[in-house]
Amino acid sequence: MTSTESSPKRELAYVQAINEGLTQLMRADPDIFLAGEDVALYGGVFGTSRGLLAEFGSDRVVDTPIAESGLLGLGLGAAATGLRPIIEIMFMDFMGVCMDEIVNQVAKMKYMFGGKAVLPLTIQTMSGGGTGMAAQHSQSLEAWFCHVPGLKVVMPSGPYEAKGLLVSAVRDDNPVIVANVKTILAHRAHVPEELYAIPLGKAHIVRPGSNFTIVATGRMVSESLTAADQLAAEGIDVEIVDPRTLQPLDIETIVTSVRKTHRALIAHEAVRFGGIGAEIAAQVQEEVFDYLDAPVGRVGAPFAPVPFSPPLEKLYVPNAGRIVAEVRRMLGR
Amino acid sequence: MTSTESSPKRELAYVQAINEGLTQLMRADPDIFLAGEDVALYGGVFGTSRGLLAEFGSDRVVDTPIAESGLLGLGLGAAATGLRPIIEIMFMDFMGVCMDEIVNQVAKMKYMFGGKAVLPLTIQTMSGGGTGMAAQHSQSLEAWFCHVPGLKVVMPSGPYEAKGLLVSAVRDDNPVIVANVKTILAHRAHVPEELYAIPLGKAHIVRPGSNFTIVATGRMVSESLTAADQLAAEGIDVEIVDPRTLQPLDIETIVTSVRKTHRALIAHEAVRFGGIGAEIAAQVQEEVFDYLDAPVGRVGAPFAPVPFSPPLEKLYVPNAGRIVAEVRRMLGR
Amino acid sequence: MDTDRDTLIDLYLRMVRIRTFEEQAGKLQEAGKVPGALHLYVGEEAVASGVMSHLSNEDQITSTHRGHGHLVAKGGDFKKMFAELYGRETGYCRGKGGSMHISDLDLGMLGANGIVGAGPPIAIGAAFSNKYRKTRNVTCCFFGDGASNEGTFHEAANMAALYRLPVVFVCENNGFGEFTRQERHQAIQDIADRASGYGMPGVVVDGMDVMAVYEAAGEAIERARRGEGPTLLECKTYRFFDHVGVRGMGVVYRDDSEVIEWRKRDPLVLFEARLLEMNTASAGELQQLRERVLFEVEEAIAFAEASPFPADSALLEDVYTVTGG
Amino acid sequence: MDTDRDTLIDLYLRMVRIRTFEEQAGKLQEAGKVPGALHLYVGEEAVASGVMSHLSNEDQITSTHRGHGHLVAKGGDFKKMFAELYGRETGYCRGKGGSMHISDLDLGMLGANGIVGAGPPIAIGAAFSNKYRKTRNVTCCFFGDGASNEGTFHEAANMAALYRLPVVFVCENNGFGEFTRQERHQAIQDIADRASGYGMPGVVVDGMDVMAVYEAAGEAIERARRGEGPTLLECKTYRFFDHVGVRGMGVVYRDDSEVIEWRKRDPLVLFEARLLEMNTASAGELQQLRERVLFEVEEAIAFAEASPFPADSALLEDVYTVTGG
Ligand SMILES: Cc1ncc(C[n+]2csc(CCOP(=O)(O)OP(=O)(O)O)c2C)c(N)n1
Ligand SMILES: Cc1ncc(C[n+]2csc(CCOP(=O)(O)OP(=O)(O)O)c2C)c(N)n1
Ligand SMILES: [Mg+2]
Ligand SMILES: [Mg+2]
Repeated sequence: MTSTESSPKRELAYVQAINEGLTQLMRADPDIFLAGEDVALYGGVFGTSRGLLAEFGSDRVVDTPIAESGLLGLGLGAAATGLRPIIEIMFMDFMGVCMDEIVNQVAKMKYMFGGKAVLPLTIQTMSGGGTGMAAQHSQSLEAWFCHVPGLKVVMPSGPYEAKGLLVSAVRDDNPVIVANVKTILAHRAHVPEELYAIPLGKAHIVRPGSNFTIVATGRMVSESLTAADQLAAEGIDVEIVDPRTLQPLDIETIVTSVRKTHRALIAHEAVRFGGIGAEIAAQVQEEVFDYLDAPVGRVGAPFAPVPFSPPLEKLYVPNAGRIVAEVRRMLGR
Repeated sequence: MTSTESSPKRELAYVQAINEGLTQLMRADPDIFLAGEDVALYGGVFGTSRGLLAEFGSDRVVDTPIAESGLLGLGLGAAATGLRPIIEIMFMDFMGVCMDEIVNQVAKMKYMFGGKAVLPLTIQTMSGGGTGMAAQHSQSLEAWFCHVPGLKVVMPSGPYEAKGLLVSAVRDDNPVIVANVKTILAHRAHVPEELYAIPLGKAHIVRPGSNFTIVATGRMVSESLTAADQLAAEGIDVEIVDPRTLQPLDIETIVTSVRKTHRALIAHEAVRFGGIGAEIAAQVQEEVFDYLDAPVGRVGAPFAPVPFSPPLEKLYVPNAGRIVAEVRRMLGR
Repeated sequence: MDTDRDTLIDLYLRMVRIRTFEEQAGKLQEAGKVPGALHLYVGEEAVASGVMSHLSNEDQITSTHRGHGHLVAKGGDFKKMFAELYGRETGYCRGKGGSMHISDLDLGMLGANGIVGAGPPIAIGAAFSNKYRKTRNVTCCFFGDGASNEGTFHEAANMAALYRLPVVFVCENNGFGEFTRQERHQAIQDIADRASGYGMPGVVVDGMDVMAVYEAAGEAIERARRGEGPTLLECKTYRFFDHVGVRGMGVVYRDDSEVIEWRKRDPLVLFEARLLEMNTASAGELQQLRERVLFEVEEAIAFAEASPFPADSALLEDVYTVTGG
Repeated sequence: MDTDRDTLIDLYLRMVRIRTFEEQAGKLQEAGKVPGALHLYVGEEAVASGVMSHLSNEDQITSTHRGHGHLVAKGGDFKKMFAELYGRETGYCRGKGGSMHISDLDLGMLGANGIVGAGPPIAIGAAFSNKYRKTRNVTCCFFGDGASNEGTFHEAANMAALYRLPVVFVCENNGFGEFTRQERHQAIQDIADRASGYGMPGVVVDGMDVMAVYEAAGEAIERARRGEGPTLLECKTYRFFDHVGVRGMGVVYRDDSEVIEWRKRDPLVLFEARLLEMNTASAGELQQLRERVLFEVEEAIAFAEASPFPADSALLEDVYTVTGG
């Protein structure tokens, strides 16, 4: 394991943070390999695995045919026999073509075998809209996987989270889905050089505040920060909680915040109906009903596939403006 | 269309109700065909299509290879070119192997094509645990599909609903998933002989009551009736709402009930975390927050795959006893 | 060669229409006018053209992410196509689909598709429909060498052969799935070799030679029309541009020299030479034809640029059909 | 025939163990003692036995819904197996898996599986692992004729050939996918014909003849061990019982006469005759061996019946591994 001194101010883009995480993980553990479509020679269509083939060779950085069920099986079979695979599914939208492997095989093998299987498998992918890629390349489907016992799900909201959560995901002895967000790949932030881990199942207070809680996932974290700045001018002091891990969900941190602020809004990119926001809202009202001054609100995508046309897509994808509007509505302003 | 006189007391089992619905629908419309694994010669592994091959022939009742993606595509391509297919996916657990077809193709084709596709496609399947079939033959995965714009989802709670909702599903010009429940296939109830339709998107008050609302889906409807009888003895007058259609959800009927009773519990067989109960709970508190005397409760399966061992499976699958206990807990008893 | 002049000119015209459409689309994207991802068909024109000239509007096709060429060859309207690439209300999909979902159900074009391997299952459904209604219509399913490794192809091919469906599986083997060379995604050279495993004939044809494609496709389509079942027709071709966008040279996954070699077999250049050699048309006539097409394309672009974006209300429209039930 | 006596007896013993296990399991289910669905392997014993006698505990197999036979042949412990069918804590999966998920990772048995076609992708993963670690271990992937139509088989076969993975695809062609006869689910007769489409050898063998399976499997497994890649080995066999449960005759989807014909080629009867003919063992010795196995099975059933069900707390255990992270 390499552990270079970290310059405190060093900034990396989200995509570089993933790349560095992958590189350092693979240096540290020869049982880790990366497989996926165009991850090797091309370095990944988003550039996340650039340079890995040169450093680790084609045994450990594996281009695969376009065959996602085979690919997931490759990961599962390898994990069940002692390796620590990282499997890349290029776009989260493609999870449908290997859904059985993820949900009926990967997620359940351990339980069905009475606990005997240990499956240190990471599935990394890219979620989200806003790139003009239309209905089949823009989805945020994390709610599906959060509903499946046996899986863990993380959604990094920035470069720091992208590396730290990846490290924890890969080192975890369970199947973990890492739902990265493609529209923030160029976002830059401080990322320590060393191989650090962000614990799974722990939410993070991104911005402390006193009278309104926003629970935001993925890109909605930065949108919420923008919204919070705007709302601050109106005397609304927003606390932002980034769950980071959606399964297992750190409901404790969320309700602790709501106990203080008495109001909560959940913001995610996924379709609002049946999104993870529904579960969080349901749990919040179950846990701290008496503290709530208003119903728990939710911001998510409307009930439609993601449209291609730029003005429609802009309307579709939740953003700071929609969050601000919803907070105001909840406060009766 | 045949329209025989209906004897008011005629009872059918759930499985017969499906069978009669299929038969009458196919008699009425030559564009309807049924395709699936062992639906023809064998009459369906649950017996739902018995007799259809003899009456309609192998052009319209089609046994297929074990190839669910191909099967769904068969339905989609046929629907897009003017037929009205009924596609059977034997167990709902197998939806994973054709998830892309359902979610990225069937659900989105219309929208992606700017509205031009008309897709009168029905996907019928069997959900639910309690049969000793373990983790891959016992799931209730309806929440996944409710999260996908473009799909409709129904879940019949008894024989009457099984036939009436099937008829509406097949006649609807949209893709509809009919999630039947295998453990109630032998339940008997009055089923009219004629070809009647239960409108999609309309909830049904199964039992009127004054001081507690239970929203129950599928098998949980009969379990809730049992629970209500028990609770009546304790002075709790339960109103039971069966949404029948989960997407689109008739939230109006639900919140109207809650406005009267001030308390609500949602009961479903699916895993509680991320189940449709989360969405219903979130919407109920959004809509009638001020009417609620207590947080909206939920009964669902625990966060584990479905276990095989009979005593564990019994613990796993929600039932009347768990509903009663939860109602009591919510009332502080 | 006993193909009549009209057919030959028609084949040439289809290819020119595709080439011109694609080159202009590429330029528009480079100019930042067209958003999203464009997968251009330049170099592969002979395949779509040779197949499509056998099809009527009652015959269907399924397409891929690289779908413009298929729609153009099937008779697609340039105006609606460009308007779609621009995301305008007047586009084929009201701007909601874009390049990857462009479609024209009236022409039997069942949609470009963003999911690799999504076409074959849909194609057998359309073919099932044709058979069910006892028509003589045929469905042609276009898919790539990369897609031939998806399970969906396998399932659909098996079912097509089993039911003797009127479908032709047209494999556009351009040597790459994205940036991965065929020899690095499958251990076979001829994808047509997979046909026998389903019980259907497999045919390999030079996909740069539009006449060769025309003839082989004609046979396969006739076979399907006669009710004799599916064929797997593999067309060896090459993508001149990058997987996405227009850059074709100086890329990491292939040598420029390879591109140069293949460009020598540009299907348009080859066929033009042949037409001249056979005196089917003069150089001037062909030139005129190309100019007419370019003019049409320019008109269509102007139409697209003058078209409005969909209204905000369109966002929630078209999710469901409101008839029936 | 130059196979030594120990091997012959071992093959016979494996088959007897499977047959006895399955017959007793069937009886227990009929008696209402074992819940859920049992897919019994009776009639197909030669396949699992012939393949498994080449494998060590470091070699893996993937299995199917019809998995008891595979686990027995791989050396499965009767006690843990019956306890699993009974849903007891002492079972292979603590009673949580049951028949359809029975497994023994220590023996390299990666699980029966309730999803048709789930095995091949998992098998290539195990094979990848073997290659990655530079072992000489091999993974054998069992799957049915019905499963050969699932896309997962196609994807895994292609990847196995591409990477030259040490895997053998053992197709147990018992003529039916559930209640659908092979000729009604695919338009080919020999599933081995699919092999060439992936670039691997395909071999057809009489799956009722354990020696034939033994020899063909031996070659394929050796080939894999040498790093020469996968083989598709199709074993023609027959399921004597119903798809689920024990009833084999008087069913709607096949004639009794067909069952009777196939039963004449019962792999146990055939092989017993051969052993006697070759003087490998006397009738008495074989009889003794069968009795010993029956005794073991009865002991195991008693063990299972005396075993406790899992405690309620087991419900939420084993969903996640708590180490690591
Ligand atoms: C299921 C799925 N996996 C991966 C992708 C990403 N992808 C888009 S095009 C493509 C390559 C397709 O190759 P091929 O089928 O040969 O078609 P070509 O691009 O060469 O025309 C890939 C991998 C996708 N869109 N869908
Ligand atoms: C994905 C999926 N589809 C359907 C089924 C239902 N099913 C269970 S066994 C079976 C037949 C399998 O046939 P085959 O592969 O030939 O194996 P066999 O039963 O003959 O041993 C089917 C259709 C399933 N379990 N999984
Ligand atoms: Mg290609
Ligand atoms: Mg079989």
